[in-house]
Order: sequence, then C-alpha cells, then structure tokens
Amino acid sequence: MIDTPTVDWLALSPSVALLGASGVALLAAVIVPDWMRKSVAAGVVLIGFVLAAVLAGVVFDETPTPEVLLDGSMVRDRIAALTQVILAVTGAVVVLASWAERRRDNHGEYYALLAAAGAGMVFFVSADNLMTLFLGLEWFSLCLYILVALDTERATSLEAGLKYLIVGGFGSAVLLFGSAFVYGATGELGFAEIAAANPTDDVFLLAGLAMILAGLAFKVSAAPFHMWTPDVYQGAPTSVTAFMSAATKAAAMVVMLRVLVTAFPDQSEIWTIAVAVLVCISLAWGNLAALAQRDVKRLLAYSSISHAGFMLMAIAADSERGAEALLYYLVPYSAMSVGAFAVVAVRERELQRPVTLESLAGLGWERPFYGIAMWTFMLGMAGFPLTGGLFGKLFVFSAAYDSGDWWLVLIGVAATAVSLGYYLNVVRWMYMRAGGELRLAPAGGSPPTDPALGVAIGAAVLVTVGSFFAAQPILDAAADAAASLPF
Amino acid sequence: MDGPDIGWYLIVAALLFGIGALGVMMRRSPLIVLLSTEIMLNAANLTLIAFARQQGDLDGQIFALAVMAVAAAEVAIGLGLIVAMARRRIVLDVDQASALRG
Amino acid sequence: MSNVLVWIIWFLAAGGCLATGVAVVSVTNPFYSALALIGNLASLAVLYLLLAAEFLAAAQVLVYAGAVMVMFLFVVAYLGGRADAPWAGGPPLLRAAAVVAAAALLVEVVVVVGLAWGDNLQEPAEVSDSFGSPAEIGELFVTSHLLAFEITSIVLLVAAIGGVVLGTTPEKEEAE
Amino acid sequence: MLTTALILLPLIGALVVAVLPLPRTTTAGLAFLVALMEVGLWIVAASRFDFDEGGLQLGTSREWVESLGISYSVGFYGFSLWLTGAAAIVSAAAIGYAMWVGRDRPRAYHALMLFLTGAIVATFAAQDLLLFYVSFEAMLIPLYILVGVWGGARRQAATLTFVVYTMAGSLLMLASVVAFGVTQGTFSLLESGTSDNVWIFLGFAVAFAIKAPLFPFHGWLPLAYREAPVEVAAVLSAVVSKTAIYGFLRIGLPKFPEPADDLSGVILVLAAAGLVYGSLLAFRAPDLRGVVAFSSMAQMGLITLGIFAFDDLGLDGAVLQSVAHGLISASMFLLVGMVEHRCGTGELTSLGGMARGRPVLATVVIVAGMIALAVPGSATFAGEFLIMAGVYDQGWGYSVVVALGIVLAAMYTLRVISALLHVKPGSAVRDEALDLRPGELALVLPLLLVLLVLSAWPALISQSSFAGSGAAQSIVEAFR
Repeated sequence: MIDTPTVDWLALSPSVALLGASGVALLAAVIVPDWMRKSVAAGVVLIGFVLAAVLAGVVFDETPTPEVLLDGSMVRDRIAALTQVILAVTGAVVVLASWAERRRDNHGEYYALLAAAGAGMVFFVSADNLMTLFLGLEWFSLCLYILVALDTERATSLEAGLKYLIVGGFGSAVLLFGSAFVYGATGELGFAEIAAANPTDDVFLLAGLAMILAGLAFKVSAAPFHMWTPDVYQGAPTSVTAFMSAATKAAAMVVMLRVLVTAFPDQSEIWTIAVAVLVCISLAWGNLAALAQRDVKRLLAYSSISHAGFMLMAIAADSERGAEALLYYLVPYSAMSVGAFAVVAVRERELQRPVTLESLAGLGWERPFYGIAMWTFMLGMAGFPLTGGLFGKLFVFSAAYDSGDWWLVLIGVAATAVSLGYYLNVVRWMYMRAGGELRLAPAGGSPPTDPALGVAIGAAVLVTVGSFFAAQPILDAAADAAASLPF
Repeated sequence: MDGPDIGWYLIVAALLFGIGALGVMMRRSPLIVLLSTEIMLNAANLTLIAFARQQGDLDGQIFALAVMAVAAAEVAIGLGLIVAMARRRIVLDVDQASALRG
Repeated sequence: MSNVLVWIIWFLAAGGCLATGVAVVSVTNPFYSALALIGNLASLAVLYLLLAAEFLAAAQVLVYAGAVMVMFLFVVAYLGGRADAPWAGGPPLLRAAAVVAAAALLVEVVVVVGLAWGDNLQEPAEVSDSFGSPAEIGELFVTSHLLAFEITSIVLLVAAIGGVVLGTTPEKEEAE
Repeated sequence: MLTTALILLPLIGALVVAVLPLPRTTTAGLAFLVALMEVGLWIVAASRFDFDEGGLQLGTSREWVESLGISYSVGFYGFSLWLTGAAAIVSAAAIGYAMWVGRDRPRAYHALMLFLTGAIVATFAAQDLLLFYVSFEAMLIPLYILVGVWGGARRQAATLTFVVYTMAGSLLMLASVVAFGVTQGTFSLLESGTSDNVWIFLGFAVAFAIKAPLFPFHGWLPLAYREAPVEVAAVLSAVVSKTAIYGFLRIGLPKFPEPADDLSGVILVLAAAGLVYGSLLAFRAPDLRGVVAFSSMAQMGLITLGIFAFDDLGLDGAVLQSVAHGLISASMFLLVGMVEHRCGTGELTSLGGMARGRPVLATVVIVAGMIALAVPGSATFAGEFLIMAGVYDQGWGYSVVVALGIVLAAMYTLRVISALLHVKPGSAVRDEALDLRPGELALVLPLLLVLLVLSAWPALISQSSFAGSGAAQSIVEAFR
C-alpha cells in the first residue's frame, strides 16, 4: 500500500490558477468561435494572473515561517510568495500590453502559453530541490521558446526561437550536470540537505556549484552568458520580450539567491567572488554594448544585461540586506522594463516595422502620454530620482557597501554614468528630433487607439513612480521575505 | 560491485559532455546542434545514474527519468522550429540565421 | 556475472558511446548523425544496466531510440538530409574561443573526477536487487517525487502544444 | 508645513500647467501666477522666520524609508532661507520673461520651469542627505529638456556636455551618500554625526565643484550658458549654481570638518585661480552671454573663497554674495536676452550705440553694470569686501586675488557697457530695435530694486545668515 502524500493546495494555488487559465484558453482556441477567441483567451488569462497574484498575496500573509512541502520538493515561504506576486502582476500587465498585437493566428495558444510560462515561473521560485528546480526551469523555458517563435510569419521570430532553444538547452544541460555533481558530492537533492551534508572542500561540490551558477546565469542573462539575449529580445514578439525581460529575470534571480544561500552557505566565500565577477562583466559589457545600438529592443536587451549586473550585486552582498535590496529592485525594474517594451510595441504597431532610435523621433511630442511614460522608464533605469530606480540602486549599493564591497559600488556608479549615454539618447530622440525631419509619418493615418495598452503603460508608470514615494511598504515586504532565507 | 569503479563512468560522462558541448558550439546545422544538446543531457543522465549507484539512492534515477522526458519535449519543440523554418524557406544555419545581427 | 565479463562489456559500451558521440558531432550529414545518436543511446543503456538502473535502461531504449529518434529521422527525411559544413565558419577567434571553452570544461571535469577518486568513489553502497526496479521508481514517483512527476507531464503537454503551433506554420507562398 | 508648501506649490503648479489644455497665453500666465505665489509664500515664510534665533526653523520631518534611516526632512536656516528667496524671485522673473517672449510648446515649457523651481527650493530646504541628492538630481531632468529642446543651434552638444559633467559629479556624490549614510546608520543631516573620511568628502566636493562650477570643472559652462534659452541660463547661473554653495555650507563643512580643513588649501587655490581665470575669460569673451557666463564662474570662485575662509566674515560674505550675484546675474542674463531679441545676436562687435534713443535700456544696463562691478556702496561690494576681509586669515595672497578680481570685474563690465551702449551703432542694431517695453522693465526692475535695498542694508542678510554663532568653529558645530 502506498501512502499518498498530502498536498498543500494553497501553496500550489498560484500555479494551479495559472495552469487552469492556460487550459481554458487552450480550449477556447479550439471550441470558441473565431471572432471571440482572442477576447475569451485574453480575458481568462488576465483573470488567471490576477487570481494568482491575489493567491500569492494570501500565501505571503499566511506563511510567517517557511514550510517544506511534499518531501522537500518545494517550499512555501514569503520570498517565493512575494516574487510570485511580482511575476503575476507582470504577467497581467503583459496580457494587457499584448491585446492589440497584430497576429494572424494562434491567439488562444499565445495566451495559453503565456499563462503556462507564468505558472512555471511561479512554481520555479518555490522549488526546494535540484530536481524541481531543473523541471521548473524547463517548464517555463519551453513555453518561452514557443512564445518567442510564435510570430511564425516573421523569419526573425523563428530564428530567435531556435537560438533561444539552443542556448537555453545548453544552459540547462550545464545546470543539470552541475546538479548531478552536487548530488554526487552530498547524496542529496534538497537545498537544505545539501547545506547540512556539507562535505568541506569537496571538488565535486565546487564544480557543481560553478556549473549551477553558470546555468542560472544564462537565464538571468548575466554576461558572459548573455549572448542569446540581444537576438532573442529583438526577434521575439515585443510583448513576449517584455515578459521575458521582467519575469524570467525576476524568477531566475530569486532562485539563484535561494540556491546560493540555502544550499551553499559554507561556500559563500567562493560564490560571492564568482558573482562579483559576473557583476563586473555584466555591467561593463551590457552598458558599453548598449551605447552602440540603434535598434531600441536590442538597446533594452543590453540594458537588461546591465541591470542583471546590478541585481547580482545584491546577491554578491550575501546578506539579508542584499536580499531585501534585490527584492525591492525587482519591483520598479519589472515595471520599467515591461513599460519600456510596451512603448516600443506602440511605435512598432504604428510604423509596422522594427523600432530604431530614428523612428522614435518626435514621439514625445506626437504622443505626450507615451512620451512621458518612456521618459519615466528611461530615467528610472538610469537611476534618476522620482522613480523607484533610484532607490533600487541605492539599496543595492548600500547592501554592497555594508558587506565591504565598496569597490563594487564604485563600479556600479561608473556603469550608471555610462548608461546615461544611451538612456538619455532615447529621450533625446523622442524630444529633440522632430518627427517631420525624418518623414516617418505613422503608416496608415492616425494610430489606432489602444486603451488596454494605455492601461498597461499607466500601471507601469504608477509602479515606477509609486515605488519611489512608497518605498517603505515594499521594503517591509521585502524584509519579511528575506527573513525566510537562512542568512 | 563488479567491474569498473564509478569514477570510470564519470570520466565517460565528462568526455561525452565535452563532446556535446563542442558540437553545440562548433556546428552550424541546427539539427546537429540539437543532437549535440541531447548528448549533453545524456552525459548528465549518466552522471546522475552513476552517482545514484554510488549512493545507493534512487533519487538520481528518478531525476534522470524526468530529464529524459524533458529532453524529449525539448527535441519536439526544436524539431517543430526547424520544420517551421524550413516551411518558411529560411536558411538552416544557426550562425548565418540572421537578420538578427548588429 | 564474472568481473572480467563486466569489464569487457563496460569497455565495449563506453567505447561505443564515445565513438558514436564523436560521430554525432562530426559527420556532415544529419542523417548519419542521427543514426550515430541511436548507437550512442543504446550504448548508454548498456551502461545504465551495469549501474543497476534497469528501468532507466528500458526507458532509454523506448523513449529515446524509439520515440525521439524516430521523430528526428522523420524530420531529417523531410528536410532531405542535406550535407552540412562539418565545422562552423565564423570568425576564427570565436571558433578558438569555443574550442578553448569546451576544452576547459572537459579538463575541469576530468580533473575533478580524478581528484575525487581517492576520497569517496571507491566503495559504492550495497544495494538490494530491487534497486532501480520499476516498482520502486514508480512508488517514489507518486510519493516523494509527486511534483516532479506532475511537472514532467506538464512539460510534455507544453511540448505537444508547441509542436502543433509550430507544425501548422503555413508554407511560405512563392510569391512573397 | 510652510516649507513643504514652498516645495509643493511649484510642483503642483507644474502638474496643473502640464495637464490643463489651456491656450498659449493663459498657460504662460498661469505659470507666472504660480511663480509669483511662490514669491509671496516665501515672504510669508520669511516673516515667520526668527532671524535672531538661528538654527533650523519651519522644519517638518516624516519617516520615509525607516529601515535605512531616510526621512522627508525639510526646514530652513537663515542662509538657506535667503538662498530660497533669491531662487523664488529669479524663477518668477525667468518665467515672466518666457511668457513675454512666448516660448513654443508653452505647456511643456512652463511645467518644466515650475518643476525646476520646486526642485531648487527642495534642494535648499533638504535636511536629509538622500532628499538632498534627490532634489539635486531632479533639477537635471527639466534642465536637460529645457536646454535640449528650446536652446540655440548647438543645443544638443550643450546638453550632452552639461549632463555628462554634472552626472559624473552626481554619481560620485551618490557613492558618497551611500557610504556616509550606511556608516552613520541614518541619512538625516540632523541626526548624523561627522565623518573624517577624505574620500567621502571628495565625492561631495567634486559634485559641488562641477555644479558651481569651480575651476577646473567648468568645461560644460560656456556651451550650456550660450545655448540655453536665456532665462534658463539666468536660472542656471543665478540659483542652480548656488545649490553647490548650499551643499558646501550644509554638508561639506559641518559633516566633514577635518577633511574640509585638510583640503581647504587646495580648494582655496583652485577658487582663487577660478576667480582670476574666469574674469580674464569674461574680459576676452566676444559676446554678451560669454561675458556674463564667465563672470558667473569668477563669482563662484569668489564665493568659494569666502566659504573656505572658515570665519564669520567670509561665510557671511559668501551668503550675501550668493544672493546678490544670483539677482544681478539673473538681471544681466535677462537684459542680454532683451538685447538679443532686438538685434538677433549677442556678438559685441556687431552691437553698439544702443544708448542713443533708448534711455530706459541704457539706464537699466548701467545700473545693473554698476552693481555687477561692485561699486562701493553696492550689495556686491559689501559681499566682496566681507570675503576679502574674511579670507585674509588664510593668507594675505587670497585677499589680493579678491581685490584683483574686483578690478577685473570693473574692466569687463565697463567693456560690455561701452561696447553695448556707446561706440558707433553696430551692424546688428537697427532703428526698429526699440527701447525697453514696460513689460520687460517690470521683470528687471524688481530684481534691481531688491539689489538696491540690499545695497542700502547688506546687514539684512549678512547679519542674519548664521545668527547665534560667533566664529567658524561654532558654525560648524551648530549643524552637528
């Protein structure tokens, strides 16, 4: 007789909600008549994401101390719940932003896969052993591979999908090989058990740690594991890019933090240095390469690499303060990044062609709302005041300084200085070049109104600015969440 | 245990992993690159199973079984992409596959 | 089974495994590459058997050699099995970097294994006969690894959707 | 509350102006009204301020980010209230000028100007290091657009150099803010103690030196002042540069007494060099804006000399001179704008003979010029004299340099006056170029009137900036 394990449905509920939404959307793609397919699918998935956010909030509320579930397969704690809220809200905004995406077909599948990817990420951040970690990673990655390639009529989309699949497959193979080594060294898969086994200076363990770190670095697109990022971000449908840049990064960052802190506390001297090296390379490469970009999606891709550097700086701090800083950083970063790609999507839909800096000319005056929104996002990413970007950088720098990494602070400051070059360049193109100069009148007369996208961008602006003024509540939640990790 | 030590299996797995990695990085045909990632995953599986034997613990085997399923899924999507690209008459070359340069 | 016989089988399997691996990544024609992978998978299955993983060996043959490789061969046949330049073009620097990276990875792993050999690889645990049997694996899959089982099925479902979505891509019209 | 109101009024005004779809003139008028209300509000604040009492007044403090010790904490000292007053008056004049010339895209323009005003006031009122950084940086956001969109032909190059320079400084300051805040455990200027870390001080000092700008950090100045819309240049040189002075007075000296003392020699030499170098450049500048711009740089060197004199006289003089220079440089820039508006150029070679038939213009220019060159009896003379006397203790050579600066100021001011008003009529001066209109006069005259009042009674500022403190040491201690 086999004892069936008890399942904590509340802990799984955000994932289940999204999976359910995904299933309904998929059915809709088949059953519902053509004309209302998109609205049904989008509506259901939007509800799914909102529901997941609410449920994750409930989990956060009801979980003062971490609980390990299902024989160590997953953990129910606040850091996971908080990240799930961020992921689910990001997903909901992306659903709004993708409403008016021009796509010939596959609407039901698009939303179903978006929800499935969301469900995967939501699960991924609560994974508590190497097996569920790997499976969660593959779960959302496979969804993303398809999503990236979904615009099958565009060659670049398919190419980007293939590239992402190959590089992602390579990355997960490295991660898997590392996991196998760690398993070999300790005989355990669970994070806490790995830490408890603690075979000091075991070469297998160290090699495994290095490979797990590298595998996750692929997903957070930290240099030098970023080579797929620009191509994939550029080729993917813009709303998918928005989702990847915000959600994938958030989920993978939090998981990296969790793995390093819970499974490898005794090796912290080694991995803090490794992460610090990633920080330096990401900041240098991301920022310098971004300076040379003309295509806005590529520019934002490199910018996201440099942001990965800032977030890793919080991980390198290896302290509760660092964890708080990372979780705070994710809030404005997700908003800014989704928002910026949404503005790119606006322009893309107007012009029916890829958005370069030149094609942003005059946007600020033609479309004041989108202009101000993009301005806000760019300033926020550069860490200017009145946006959460400033506090994100400040908290990260504080954590790094507090841990004695003052040199990382200086590198971060230098990187920020370089980043101004391209962020302000975007603003310059929007406001200081008249659109008429370049004869890029919107294709087909006045642009279509798109209230859903407006709402999405408005929400992103609200979070970007709101996280500046109301930093304390977010930081409180982040502190509660960080407390669930064993520092 | 009869026969070779676990270490020998690990050496084989490591060599296999390296061969696969080289294939991914050096080959241009997406089909062969996809096959190379399969080799990498299989190398990881061999490691997992070898360690499972070493530890006398079935977790490694379970992990390997899950990896097999995932690898199959990855292949399915990869092949789907390749077929879709062929139908769209896109040159199948991962290095040259690129309007995405610059 | 006598010790010598096991060694011989091991040598054959390991050698076959490495040789076919090299073949997969080095032949020009994807068709032969896929065939080589079948050989690779089969020899791996033998190694699994030696490691007391009977169920996995069976799964390896069924899932991989059976399902995945058939899929591969279909696609190769569909694409016409064109020959392909054996090694990547691209900037020489990049090629050199790839070789160096792969070599570094290999050396690292081999060194690690070598270092660990003396410590803890000598004495594998004693295992019962039912180790790796379908029953034990099945039980674990519905108890402590229930989630892994569920996720695996989700992943396969996603792949099915992906296959459908991507497979129904319309042919490019010649006019375009 | 009053301080918060002073900060919020222009910000809310900016929002209203940006959002309401009013016609051009109404928009500009609304903005001007808000700016005037700001001046009125400042007068109320000044009347409630007890100048004899000293210390922080009209303060408000609210928790913001408790876990890091960041608070919204504002209030005024004597000197910062005076700087704020100058800022309010200059902003009003600048917005009035913009209304008069009718800038394009008035909603955006005036919203940005009001936002800038709010940021400047917030900088002067900030009693929390992070709030200071936030407002210091926030000034840059509108300035970038204001110069980049409404500026002259080379506006893009101007914004680029301006932003590169100031951000380099600001980011160094951010590193210092982090380091100081984390070591102190709080960012509040009221609660934190002092630090003896030279590197942290240097981060602040360089940021302030660039903002001022002090020699040799003035690379952005010529382009920015030349290419900015003239009233923006007025705000830049008159008040934005004074935020650096506030930074030195509120953070540089009180929080880093030892490093400031250690490095005072270097800073004094650089300030003196800047004074002389700026004056010489002003003397050689070929156009009106160049003269005003470089004289502004020279004046900032002078004020810095006063600050790093580390004594009563020098500090009092520095504040008096900051206010006086703010007003005079704003009026000069506005006058330059009015001349350029008439003649289409500011090249001195193509100007001349404007005194004939334009009595009001001539009178106003001469009065402003007299104050600028610090004739005895003027507020600027009082300020410069105080600084000269104050810096004597640091070395008589500095006093000599200050005196030299006064002489050079007389030379370049007289050169401008004669090139503009006298000589023979320049090629760009046509007969249609009329005398000052009442509207223009109404903008410049109040500035000059305030200056005349200060000239008659310089003690109004110099005696009340650091009330209740005897010597430099006690000023430093008063902030601890």
